[in-house]
Amino acid sequence: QTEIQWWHSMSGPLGEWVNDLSKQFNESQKTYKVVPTFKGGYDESMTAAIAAFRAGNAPDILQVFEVGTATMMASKGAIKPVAEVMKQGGVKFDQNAYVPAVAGYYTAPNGQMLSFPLNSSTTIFYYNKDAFKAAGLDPEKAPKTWPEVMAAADKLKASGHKCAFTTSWMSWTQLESFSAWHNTLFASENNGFGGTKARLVFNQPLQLKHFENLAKMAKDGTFVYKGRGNAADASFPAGECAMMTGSSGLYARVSKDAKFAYGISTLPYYPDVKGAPQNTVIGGASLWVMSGKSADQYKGVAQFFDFLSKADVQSASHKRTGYLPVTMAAYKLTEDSGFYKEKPGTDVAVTQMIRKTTDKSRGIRLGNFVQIRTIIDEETEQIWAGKKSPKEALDEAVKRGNEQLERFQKANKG
Amino acid sequence: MVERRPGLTILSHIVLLLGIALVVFPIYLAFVASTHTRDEILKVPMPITPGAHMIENYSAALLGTETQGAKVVVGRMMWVSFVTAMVIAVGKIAISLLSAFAIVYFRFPFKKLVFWMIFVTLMLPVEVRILPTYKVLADLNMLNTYAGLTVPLIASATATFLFRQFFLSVPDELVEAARIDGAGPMRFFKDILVPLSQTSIAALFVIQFIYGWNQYLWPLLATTTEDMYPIVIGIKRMIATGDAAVDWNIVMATAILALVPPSIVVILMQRWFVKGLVDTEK
Amino acid sequence: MEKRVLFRSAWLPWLLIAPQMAVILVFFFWPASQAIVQSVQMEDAFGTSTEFVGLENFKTLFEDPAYIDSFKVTALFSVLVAGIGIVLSLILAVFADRILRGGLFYKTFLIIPYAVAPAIAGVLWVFMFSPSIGIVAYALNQMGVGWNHVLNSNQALTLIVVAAVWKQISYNFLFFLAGLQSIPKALIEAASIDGAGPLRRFLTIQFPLLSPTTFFLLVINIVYAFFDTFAIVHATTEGGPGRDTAILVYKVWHDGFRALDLGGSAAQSVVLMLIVVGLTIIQFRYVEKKVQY
Amino acid sequence: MAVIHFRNIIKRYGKGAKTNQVIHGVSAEVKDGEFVVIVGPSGCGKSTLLRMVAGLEEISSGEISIGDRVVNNVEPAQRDIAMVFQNYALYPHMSCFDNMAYGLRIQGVPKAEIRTRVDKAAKILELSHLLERKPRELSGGQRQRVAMGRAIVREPQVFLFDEPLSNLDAKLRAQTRLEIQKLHRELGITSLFVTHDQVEAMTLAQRIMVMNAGVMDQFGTPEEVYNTPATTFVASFMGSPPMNLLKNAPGVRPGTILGIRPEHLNFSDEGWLVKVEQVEMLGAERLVYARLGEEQLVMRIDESVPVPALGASVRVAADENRLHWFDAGSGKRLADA
Amino acid sequence: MAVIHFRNIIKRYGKGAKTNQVIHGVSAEVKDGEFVVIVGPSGCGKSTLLRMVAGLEEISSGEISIGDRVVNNVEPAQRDIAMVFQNYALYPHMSCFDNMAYGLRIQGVPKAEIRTRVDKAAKILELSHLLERKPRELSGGQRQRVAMGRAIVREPQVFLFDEPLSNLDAKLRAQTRLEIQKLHRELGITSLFVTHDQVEAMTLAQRIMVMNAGVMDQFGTPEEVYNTPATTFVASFMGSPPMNLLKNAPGVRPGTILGIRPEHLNFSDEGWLVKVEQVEMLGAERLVYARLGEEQLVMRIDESVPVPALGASVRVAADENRLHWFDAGSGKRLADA
Ligand SMILES: Nc1ncnc2c1ncn2[C@@H]1O[C@H](COP(=O)(O)OP(=O)(O)OP(=O)(O)O)[C@@H](O)[C@H]1O
Ligand SMILES: Nc1ncnc2c1ncn2[C@@H]1O[C@H](COP(=O)(O)OP(=O)(O)OP(=O)(O)O)[C@@H](O)[C@H]1O
Ligand SMILES: O=P(O)(O)OC[C@@H](O)CO
Ligand SMILES: [Mg+2]
Ligand SMILES: [Mg+2]
Repeated sequence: QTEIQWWHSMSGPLGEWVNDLSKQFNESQKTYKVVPTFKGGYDESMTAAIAAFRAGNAPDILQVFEVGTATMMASKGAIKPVAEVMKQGGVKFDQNAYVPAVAGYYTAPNGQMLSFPLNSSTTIFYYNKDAFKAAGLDPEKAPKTWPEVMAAADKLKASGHKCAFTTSWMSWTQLESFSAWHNTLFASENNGFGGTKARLVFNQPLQLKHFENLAKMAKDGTFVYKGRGNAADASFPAGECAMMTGSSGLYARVSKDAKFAYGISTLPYYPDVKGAPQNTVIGGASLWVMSGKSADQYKGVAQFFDFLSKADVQSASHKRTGYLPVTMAAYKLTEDSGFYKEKPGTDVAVTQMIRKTTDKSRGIRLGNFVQIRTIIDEETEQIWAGKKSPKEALDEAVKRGNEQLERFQKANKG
Repeated sequence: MVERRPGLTILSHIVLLLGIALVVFPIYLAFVASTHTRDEILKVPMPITPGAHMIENYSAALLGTETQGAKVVVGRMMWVSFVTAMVIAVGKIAISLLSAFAIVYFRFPFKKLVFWMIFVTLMLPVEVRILPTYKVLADLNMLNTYAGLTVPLIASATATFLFRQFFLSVPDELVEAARIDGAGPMRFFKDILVPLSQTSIAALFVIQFIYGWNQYLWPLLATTTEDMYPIVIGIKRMIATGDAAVDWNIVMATAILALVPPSIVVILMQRWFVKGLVDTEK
Repeated sequence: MEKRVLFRSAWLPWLLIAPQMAVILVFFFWPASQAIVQSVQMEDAFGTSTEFVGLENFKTLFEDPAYIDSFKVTALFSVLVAGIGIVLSLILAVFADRILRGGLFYKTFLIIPYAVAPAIAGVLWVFMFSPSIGIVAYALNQMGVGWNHVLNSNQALTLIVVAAVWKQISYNFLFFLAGLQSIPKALIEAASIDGAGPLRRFLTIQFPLLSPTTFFLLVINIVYAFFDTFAIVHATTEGGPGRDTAILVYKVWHDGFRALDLGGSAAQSVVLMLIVVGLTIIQFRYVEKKVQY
Repeated sequence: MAVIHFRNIIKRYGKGAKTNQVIHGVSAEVKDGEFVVIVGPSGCGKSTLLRMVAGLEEISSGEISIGDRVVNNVEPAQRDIAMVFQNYALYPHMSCFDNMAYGLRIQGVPKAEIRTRVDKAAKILELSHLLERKPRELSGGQRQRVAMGRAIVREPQVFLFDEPLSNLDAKLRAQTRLEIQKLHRELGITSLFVTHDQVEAMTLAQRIMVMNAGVMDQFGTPEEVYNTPATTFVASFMGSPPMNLLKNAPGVRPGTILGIRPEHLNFSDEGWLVKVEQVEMLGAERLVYARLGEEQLVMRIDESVPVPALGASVRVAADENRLHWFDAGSGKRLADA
Repeated sequence: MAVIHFRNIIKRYGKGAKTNQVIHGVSAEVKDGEFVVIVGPSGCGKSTLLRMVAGLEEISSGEISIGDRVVNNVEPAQRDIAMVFQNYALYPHMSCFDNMAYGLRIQGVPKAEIRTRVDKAAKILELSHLLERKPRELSGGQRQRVAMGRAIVREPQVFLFDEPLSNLDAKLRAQTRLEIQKLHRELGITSLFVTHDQVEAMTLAQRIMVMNAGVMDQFGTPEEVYNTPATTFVASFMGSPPMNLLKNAPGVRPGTILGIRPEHLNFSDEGWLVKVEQVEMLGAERLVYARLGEEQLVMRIDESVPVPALGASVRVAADENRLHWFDAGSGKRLADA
């Protein structure tokens, strides 16, 4: 039996999901055994794998979040494009079966799909219906725009709610997705799709205005910053915060943990911006196949990916986790099953994504993106702490972020 | 003390009790948390007296729970930690005893250099050289092995230095007596020096056992399979995601379990620990 | 300092140091030299393209305000950790020294944090101070101190300092207690006959006589604050808010393992090594000296 | 200067079941300006007695007064005493000057006066050139002198010494002994001096207090103690080699013990027939060990007297005027007949 | 048992510029079964000499032989010697039995024989009941006896003692001295005994080797050394209080030194006029310190003789037959006139 090592970052209910997938696959055949290993958060497992690669010890499959995409792509020789793996493994692989926004993101300029989109998410809006009711708001009418969110927040606060609004993934939800949603650039060169010459531009008036609003909310106490990454995720299902923006992948946890009625809605936007709402950007992670493995192993990987892309498997995963169904077939299957009707809001993520994208909204693919996210976190934290004005913070973030981009460009010119 | 001042004595007790309260509070709280359900803990403020779910939390921790993404079996992790800590402690003591013996009781070329080479390793904490070290380990095929978890950490400038200090304080007459009695170097080492170093050995055992047990960064890299994770990693992994998803009750039960072996070592051996350190160190 | 009697053998000493030497050569010197090599290179994350850049990494480093800030934070952090840790444990030790009976009881409890892994210490403290579920954070909020170390740098620094001090207090305490108890009783009696009360005795006799211990602990605590607190920072603040608690060792790790800036991280390693060399030399010279005291 | 009064002093260590009484009712009066040596074997309670005077040890029962003040509950610092310890107890981190000045500084004596007083003491003790040194830079004898200096500068009513000479080597000990005597002659301060060395006691004391397991066996001048020991304990403790105590020699009535000092035994034509067992040469004299029936005798013989060979049988006689008789039961001296 | 031969022994410590010669050519022969004491002040090279015999210190030049074997290059264990150290050097973690048995075990002596030999030694030294104890559970004297036991069981040709008594208190010292004498009488093993205490040397030695700064000043019986000291150094070192050495007294020719022992000075009607400065009471006798012009004299006076008051001027005379004359330049004894 050939073992296939799979490093991932799925914890909690998602971890169970990953284990179940492996189990199903392992039980479906005898030749291969997928061994999933939780290696910590997205950044942790990615760096662990890179270290392992340098030491000649990389796993076969690695789950990398979308932020690491550019880094993975740039690492010629370290990875083996999925398309190739599938071909080598003799598995039929049709790139066109995938949702365009997703497939496009993980596809190289030459049209080859590089990684397998296992769990793509996007940014959506969660709100606590019980809290809305208590604040005298209509629980069935989700706030669609930022002005509505702010108004609702004020009411929630007035009704005694300590944390009206919060967000996880600050950069992803409030800058990256926010920009795409308003069809505005986050970085030049089509957000980096055009090459490593890209530079950040998110200190434009629109983003600035938004952060000024958030800063005001923070000052009023209607927006509470809960920390970096997904640190805020907990505060919604716990009932602490009444509204939040976060990953659609949080659905698994919310549906399990929330002891109150909740609603899911699209990401808020500014109605006065032309072209808004456009589409939100992809998040979540994809599976990368590392180079230098035996043919046998690649065969196994191909088998496994083939299993994962089956419409029923996809659909079940989508229902269970809130991650997007990545093939059109799976989306259809889910829709036909009546799931979206039964659980209103679960289609929000899909509908946000299954739209025609523009050059400005296809996604963001930048080198050293992990550091840039950290820089954005560091700088925006200064806003919530009242130490910097939004303008200062965004300008500084752009400046520091661009230094990273320069470095990346230099280190990867070969 | 010289004067009889009951006031001062009472004050001493008060200060010490306060100190203990401060020092023990986090652990007490962890214990309390380990006896409630997750929801009870997440209610703000959490209860500060023990609850009724101790047994189920601890058995969940010990046997592993499927609620975590990765199945975390504390029993296995404790065993890994224990083996690692033991090997590190014993190994460090053994090789340090030998090298300190060579350095103190022999004259050989480059002795100073050797001493400095050992001493200099103090300056190379794992954090500073972790990636290349990891590469060496991988090249030697030692990932996911006890050897990989332990050998790279086994060199010890501290222990060598401590033993050196201690050996220097062993009266010359003892060697002389042993030589007149006909003992050669290894015989002297085995029959006289090692038994005499008992307290230092005990002290170092405590220090190094704790050091081994508490390793975090190194095992994080040196192991990639779950059955080789030590307990400290296990706990950190359990809280790798945001607050609420964390099963704080299980985490805290695990934390308490993880505390037990090193605490036992420290408490049982505290007498030698202090004595060994102080007698030789100063 | 040398022994009067030495054994003679040409090969035995080499055999004796062989295991230690093998380990340090393979796992210390070789990797450390690699770190130095990396510090003058620029490399992509996967190590597939490497370029020699001379001292550019160092130049970038010292031009980076973030690095300078990290220095400042580290300095502040270690001074606080060493200072507070030493003062608190000294106070406890002085009072414990007064009390002959019950000493074991107090000692046993005070020694426990020593057994706690820094990573777990971090978990325990973050559990207490977590702005959303922490009971201490809750209590503080009730008392009108808005606790949110995620946004408030001073609070974040306070948190890691407290956790780091907590972890180290046992060690300091034991050394101080032993130091106090090794002061001859006759000195204390002489001083009290000379008319010195408890406080005066402490200030003029005990404390000065403890100075070797204090100095030793100072160095140990600074080294501790520099390196061993990584896990605490990692488990509590992750260097935030902003980068206000990103101490040097955290930054080395973060830049190397999160940001994958290997050259920059290696350059930081080299700087750190130099710092430790300095500390070690100070300590070593001191240790050699104090043997006679 | 002051009188020290011990009134039925009892000292118990420990509490409850572990109580251990070590001083069993000592009463005595040390005269103003007197130099009294407390002597006795190890563990007999000498230090305990002294430390009760110093206030370093609580008094279990009884009363100690210094001058006309009962000091049972007075803090050491208030007793107006100074003490010299066996291992000097100098503050190792202070210069000699500071060591001596420490007590005065605490009393708030003005700087200039401290200087004068320390200088004066240093002069007396010939320490002037050492004042800037740290104790570890001094020899044992010098350290001991600094310790005495520290006591002197305080100009106390009472000096207490706890075996101050026992860490010194023989030569230094003899020399420091002379210095202490000189000092006492000059300052005339009431002094209590503890030692277990009877030679020290004899040479230094105006009066000797002989302690035996917590009981004061005798309190008298060196001559009294040497010439008319109150108990067999005192008899055997004072003098080296010790007094011969005979139970079974011819002429000793049952129930009594006969004591004869080694120097009062001489070879003679009559007297006891003894067998010479061992001879020790001591420069100016010899010690001859001989056996008399079951008992061993020691004789101190001038080197001018020829010594019989080992194993020889000779006759020895005691100086009739120098016999001591004791009760065999209580060990008490029997009224001189 | 064996003869020990020192042939022009020289010892240098250190190398190159730091060389420090501490033994300057000692030649001597210790007879078979003889008990020789090496005595001298601290640092004179006694231990060095002894340690060269033991093989613990290299011999820089010259030859040492034990029996008829030159041992310069023989390992300590092979020299068939045993050594007793000042601070006992017992293995603290072994019982007394094991301490004594250790050397035998290494030699591979059969268990039963070890038992017998240790038991025998223990019996001689009265240690039988202590065999199971660890050294720290013993008193100083007992420890020293165990150390001697360790030496005895090896049944060596030569015993070496390096100040074995100096850590004991006066009483124990005297007692252990007697034991060592007895032991030597019984076993008759050639012994070298180092001490800086002249009383010990006098009482123990068959012959005394007096060392002075690396040079052997005299090697003779105690009587010879005491009565006809070869140098002023020996004269002043042996005897307590030391011999009075006078340069400027009436009747002393320039260039010579007159030596008189304290016990040979007496009050008399004629003789030198001296001023009494201090008197020390020593039980059976008194020491009287007196001044004669620039010089100080010490007299040893029997307690029966009345002592003049301090400050009084009296006349003293020396025993004419007991005068010693030395050359002031070399310190060497002048041929007895
Ligand atoms: N702090 C104490 N607690 C209990 N017992 C004590 C204490 N100090 C002394 N003793 C006991 O009291 C007795 C007398 O002790 P003390 O120190 O007065 O003897 P000493 O005559 O000074 O002896 P040494 O000549 O050895 O100093 C001894 O039996 C000793 O064991
Ligand atoms: N290992 C050594 N290295 C250098 N010099 C030494 C060494 N051992 C002794 N000496 C020097 O040799 C001289 C003689 O020393 P030794 O120990 O023989 O004297 P000692 O007569 O035994 O004195 P003590 O009575 O103090 O033991 C001293 O000046 C000493 O400093
Ligand atoms: O929480 P997930 O899995 O949707 O991931 C979100 C991240 O991709 C944000 O970068
Ligand atoms: Mg005493
Ligand atoms: Mg010596």
